Amino acid sequence: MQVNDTNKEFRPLIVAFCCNWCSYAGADLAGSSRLSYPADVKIIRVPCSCRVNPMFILRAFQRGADGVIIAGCHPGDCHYTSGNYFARRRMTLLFSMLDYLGIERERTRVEWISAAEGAKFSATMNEFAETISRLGENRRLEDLRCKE
Amino acid sequence: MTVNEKELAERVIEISGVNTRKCMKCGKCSGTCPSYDEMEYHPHQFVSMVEKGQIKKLMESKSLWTCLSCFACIERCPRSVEPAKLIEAVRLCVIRQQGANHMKACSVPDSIDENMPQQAIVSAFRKYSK
Amino acid sequence: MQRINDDVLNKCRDLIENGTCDRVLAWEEGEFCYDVTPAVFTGDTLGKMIYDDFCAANQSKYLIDESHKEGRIAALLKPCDTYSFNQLLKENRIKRENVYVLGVPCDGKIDAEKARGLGIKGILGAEIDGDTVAFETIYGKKTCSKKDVLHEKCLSCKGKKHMIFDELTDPEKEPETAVPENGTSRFDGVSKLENMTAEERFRFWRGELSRCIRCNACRNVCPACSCRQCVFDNPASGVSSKANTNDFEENLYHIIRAFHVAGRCTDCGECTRVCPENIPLHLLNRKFIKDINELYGEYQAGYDTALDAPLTSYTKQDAEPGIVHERGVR
Amino acid sequence: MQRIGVFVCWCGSNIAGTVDVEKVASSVAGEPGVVFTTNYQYMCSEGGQGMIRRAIKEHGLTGIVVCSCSPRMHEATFRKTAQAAGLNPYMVEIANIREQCSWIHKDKDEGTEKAVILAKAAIAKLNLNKPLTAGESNVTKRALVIGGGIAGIQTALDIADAGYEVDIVEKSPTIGGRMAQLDKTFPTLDCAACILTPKMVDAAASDKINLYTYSEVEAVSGFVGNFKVKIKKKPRYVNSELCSGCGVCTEKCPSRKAPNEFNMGLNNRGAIYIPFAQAIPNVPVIDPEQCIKLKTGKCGLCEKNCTAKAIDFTQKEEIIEREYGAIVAATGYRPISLENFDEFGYAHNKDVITSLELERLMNAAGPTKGVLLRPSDGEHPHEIVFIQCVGSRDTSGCGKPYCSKICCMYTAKHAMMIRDKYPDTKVHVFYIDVRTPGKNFDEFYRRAVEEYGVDYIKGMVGKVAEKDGKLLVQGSDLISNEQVHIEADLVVLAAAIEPDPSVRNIATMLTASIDTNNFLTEAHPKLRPVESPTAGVFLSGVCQGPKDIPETVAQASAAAAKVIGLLSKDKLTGNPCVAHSDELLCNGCSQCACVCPYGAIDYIDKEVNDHGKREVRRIASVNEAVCQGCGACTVTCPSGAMDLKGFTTRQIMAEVDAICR
Amino acid sequence: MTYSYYPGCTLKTKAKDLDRYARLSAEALGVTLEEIEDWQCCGAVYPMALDEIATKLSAVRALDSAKRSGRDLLTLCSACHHVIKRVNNDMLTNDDIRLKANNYLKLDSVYAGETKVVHYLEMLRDTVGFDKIRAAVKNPLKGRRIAAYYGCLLLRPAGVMQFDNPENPTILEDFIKAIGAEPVITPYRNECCGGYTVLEDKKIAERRSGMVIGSAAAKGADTVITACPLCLYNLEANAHGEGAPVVKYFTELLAEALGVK
Repeated sequence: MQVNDTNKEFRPLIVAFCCNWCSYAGADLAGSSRLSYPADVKIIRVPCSCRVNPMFILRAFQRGADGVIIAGCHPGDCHYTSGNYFARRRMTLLFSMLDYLGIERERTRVEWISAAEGAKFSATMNEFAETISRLGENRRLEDLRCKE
Repeated sequence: MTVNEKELAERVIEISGVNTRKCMKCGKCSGTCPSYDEMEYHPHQFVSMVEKGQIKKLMESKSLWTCLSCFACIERCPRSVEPAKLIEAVRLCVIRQQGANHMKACSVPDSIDENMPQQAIVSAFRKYSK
Repeated sequence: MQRINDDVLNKCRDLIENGTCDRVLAWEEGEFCYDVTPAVFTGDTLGKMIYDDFCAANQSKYLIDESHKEGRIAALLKPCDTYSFNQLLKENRIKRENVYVLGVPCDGKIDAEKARGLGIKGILGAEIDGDTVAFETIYGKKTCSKKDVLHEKCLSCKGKKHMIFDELTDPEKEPETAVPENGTSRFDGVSKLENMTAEERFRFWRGELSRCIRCNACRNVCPACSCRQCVFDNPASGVSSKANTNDFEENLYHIIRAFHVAGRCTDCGECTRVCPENIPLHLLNRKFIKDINELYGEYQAGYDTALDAPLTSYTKQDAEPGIVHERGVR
Repeated sequence: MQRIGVFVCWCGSNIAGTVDVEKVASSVAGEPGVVFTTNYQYMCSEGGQGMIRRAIKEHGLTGIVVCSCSPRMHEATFRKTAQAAGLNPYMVEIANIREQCSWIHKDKDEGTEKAVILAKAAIAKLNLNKPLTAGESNVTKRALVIGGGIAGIQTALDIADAGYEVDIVEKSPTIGGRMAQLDKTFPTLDCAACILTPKMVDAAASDKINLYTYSEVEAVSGFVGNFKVKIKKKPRYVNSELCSGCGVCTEKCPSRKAPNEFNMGLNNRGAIYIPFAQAIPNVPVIDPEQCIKLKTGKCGLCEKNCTAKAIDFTQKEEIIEREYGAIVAATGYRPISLENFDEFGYAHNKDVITSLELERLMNAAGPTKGVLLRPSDGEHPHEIVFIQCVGSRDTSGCGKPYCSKICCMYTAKHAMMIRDKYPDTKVHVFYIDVRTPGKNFDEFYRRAVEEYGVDYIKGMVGKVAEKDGKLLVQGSDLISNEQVHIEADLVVLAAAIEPDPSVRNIATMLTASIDTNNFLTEAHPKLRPVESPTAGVFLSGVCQGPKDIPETVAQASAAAAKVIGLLSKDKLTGNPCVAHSDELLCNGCSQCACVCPYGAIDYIDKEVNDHGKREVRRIASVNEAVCQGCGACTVTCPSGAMDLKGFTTRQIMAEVDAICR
Repeated sequence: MTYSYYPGCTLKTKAKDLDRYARLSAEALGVTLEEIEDWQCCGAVYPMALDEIATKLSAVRALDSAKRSGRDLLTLCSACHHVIKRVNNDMLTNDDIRLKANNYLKLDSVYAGETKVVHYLEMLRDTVGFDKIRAAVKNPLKGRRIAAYYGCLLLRPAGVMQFDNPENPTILEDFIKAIGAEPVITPYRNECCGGYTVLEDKKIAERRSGMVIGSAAAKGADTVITACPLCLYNLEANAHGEGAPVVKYFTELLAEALGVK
């Protein structure tokens, strides 16, 4: 008999959308400073946080992500002047809606991380991965995904 | 600041609705105040003393009873701090205490004359007693 | 019972005869008296036109196509329809010059299904009279309280004032301001859900949305869902799907649909009215409206076309998305 | 189907230490489209690049994925490599397996597993890449400067000096702006006219600079490198070609009721006037509101007295259309109206004046010939009170929330000059803070105190009341904790400054954004301070924020440098990763335009062929030269008509799918 | 035009002139003042503390009474106007005060600041119009030099009172011109007269009012007008000596000019 999978430690799948100008650079800085964070975090580069379509987030959940984080320039510092302000409104409303549908609010997050904040990037990802690990597999969305 | 004083300070902030942190310490309220020379602590000091929680000193001060409620400090403050509301709040902290009315009903007949309008008597009562 | 007010009919006839318009957008009767559908009439067919207390549909969406045809169409718009009309004008979807808006008064519209639920069957006609509704049925006359048979959307009526019109059929009835019928209770349904636990909310929505058969009625009736091609119909979008392959799909569909109309939805309530599965879809839209009102200031789509829409504007002091977390478990 | 090559870099041991590079290469070999995989010690080295070039040719690759360091490091390098081998440079994707993988993970299995996923995501994206070409546009080698103050003049002079044509549009009859009204300048006290007027003359004399005075910008269209501007030239009623500038007309004019703007209304001027002696052009202008001839048809004294026959009452407004490659806004400022500050008695007391009025009273060419006299009775004032921050740092709604920046210094200047010229005069300055950051600024202020004995009082004035010809100033002295009462002869208010109101309209025309205080917004507050977010539009002087003269001139030259850099190009190459609207899907709803920070989206009526149905539709059209590629529009678009090249919705979703697989 | 009229206590006792002449003049100008029933004392000072609800209720009752009659509420005494206007603003903008006040009062329908509070002077300016008054004047007060004294309560805080420019008001000067006299502007027209502190210490009022009167006298005013009984009391008490102006309610001069005194 094979050992049941449940004995294996749960490793969450986390998708991080990072804006090219601040947060992606912040992730690079975390890397060059050797500030580690779990390999569960996979980064997708977007030009600006305002490029993140709610569909991308839902798609990630649909395909099995356990947490989604969007990282952008701090308000006021957007490379495109206003992109993160629009993203902030969109994501606030979307997260509120997900919460309203009963999906754990901790599974989605927005953080403002500048290119100089490598330490913040790493700390944020560690903390987020820990939160998601604690929440465990995305059962609720699993239901939505109609997994067996 | 004693525990009691901290509570008092919070109370003053709460009932006045004033955000003392908006003050930029320009002193225009005190430059404006018509009753400045009657006061021990002046309008700008009310703001900083409430911020520091020094309510008891203010409660014991005669400044409370010489504010004319003319609202000039409120009108001219460039930061919308509203010092007069703080003075009123500290005044209330005093007169809401048992037997701490600044003006007693029995003392009134001496101070009025035949021309004095009701408005003055009612106002003074509202300001000086509970 | 009379199916159209003489004044309204005569007005439409005048508009066609004096050349102002060549068509009228109103309703026509179907098999049953309550089975009414929006329809376009010309001078010859005006006789079939009706407008009575069953005519609930939001007419504004039809004007996207109608206003791009030749000639000018007169449209019978209820007060709530004018919000959608305005919103569509703001989005440049309607050619204003090709529409003659005839504002018709409305006392709320009757949901025959609700009446049947009360045991009023075989309906031949109905008329609102103050706070009651008088039904004529094959079993005789019946009356009931108005609020019991009004459409869901009418229970949170935004008011009886037309936001835009070329002419009112009954100017006497037009109030000076739009006063919501039930004041603040419009968001009660949303608040009730918000006050549940996440688990309860999840069960609630699972129960509701799992009934979705993806008939697209909500989308087809929605004046804000008027894209030339819906992303869900576009294979190139990467999210298109006709039928549900798994339970997630209808969640995705309804969330994205609500998101796409957020800030543009006038809360006309048509989505819920037409849903064959009686899913309370308006609760999704109203959640966005409630959040927008609370976070970014009161905003009513279609009220004033000059105002910035909440999702295409911002302030530097906007709340952070974390506010959703900070509001705590409800 | 793409033919993709995957190149895994070791980066020495930087990557290979934690990531099994061979395993990465072999794991992705079966991915869709992948026809070639390899790994190499240093992909960015000449050897590595050569390997890529050869593989592209040998295997007929249509795109490459390089698994290496951050794209912020070498994306440009590998794009050039691909281009050298005949590929479109945008058929390159980078999987960041160094900064975001090998450097932060210690476990080799973990690192390798993640590297494989990142590579797969890059491959999935690349499968949907399309060759992109950056659009090119021409550059009209001519610049427009809006505003002829010191900022506009300096910008124009620098642009002209680099050999480019430049036009200045100035709404008043002369260039010179606010600086021309000033008497002396801090911190050196040299006379404003002495340093400004030579620049004005230079501008007028330059064959590269063309002045449109008494003119306004009426409409702007086009985009960076290709602006089309309509300029409205108001009628002067004086023929500039014929006029000799003798000034006889201005003396003969019988109308004397108009307040003299240049002297801040402290005296009157005629209906025909030259704003000041050194005005450029030195041609009078007739104020149609005041001119008796233009109003009643009678008079014409100026015409009769003009020997040059330059007066022309038939002049009409003219519209000039010109093309420009770059536009500089230099619209300047004005002092705020003091109607909300009548506790200081400005409305009723002639001897309560603003600092700018004091400049005129101190100026040798001013209404009192430079002798400081009270406006009310022409007497020498013996006690003067200055009040700082009148309307600055005011969040009550009466004034402005910001610091006007220049008042501390000019007040120190005024106080010092008065004490210098009239040592028997007492000078008090009520201040909240004295702000003197700047070279030699604090020293300057301290001189006013220490050498000239100016009385600085920390506190604010609450009331100024007139009594028997004196001004009773009641204020607080916070240091001595007393209310002070000063009987002054003159009170000078340091009124806050605000952007000239013309800026609102100009900002709209330029699609340049303004902040809540009507200052023009810069493209980046630190790194692009002289550019507006709209490409090709630059900012010079106080229109961007309060500034003194040295800062204004510095920014003016910086704006000029940016303009010169732009005009020096023959073609502008855009960023190919720009938004694009699918004309068949577009609803024409305008929502995308609302979120575009660059005004890059226009709406056009275009005939489209929708599956055989031909009709004219209102659709969004992205100006690729203006779009910067943020993608805000793509999310706002409900139909998905708007997409972003290089970061398309499908590409990002493919990455999501690859990661979540 | 008909207004609900709130006279206030002082106008029924010591300031009968203010009231009487206002009524006579209003009638002459075709304005009907309908005194609201059962009004109670406004309390004379506006309670600034956010937790003071009971002391605001009499003002709310008056406001609600006007709302029920469907009319604007007209006030005359500066103190009443100040209190009622500010309480109304609270009812309109402060959710907490509105809720508590309504809970106390249990009115037929919730009162939420619907009534418009109009001062007699605002009525003269905005409804009747000073031009019309000028035309209605039978005995223009030619040659009279009148200083307007605004005091504090009508003007401040301007954000709520919305009466006039708080530092440079013009309404009383325009009024003075309309009745044919010449306005004299004194810098102390909006500075406090000493107010209620007179009950405790007459010296403050002496100094403050003395300054007002002195300044008016120095500028050659023969009369000072006011809309506030307490200001009138303080000013009058300190208007002595040669050349001191007389202090009058503005309504008395209006009645005089309209020929109804």
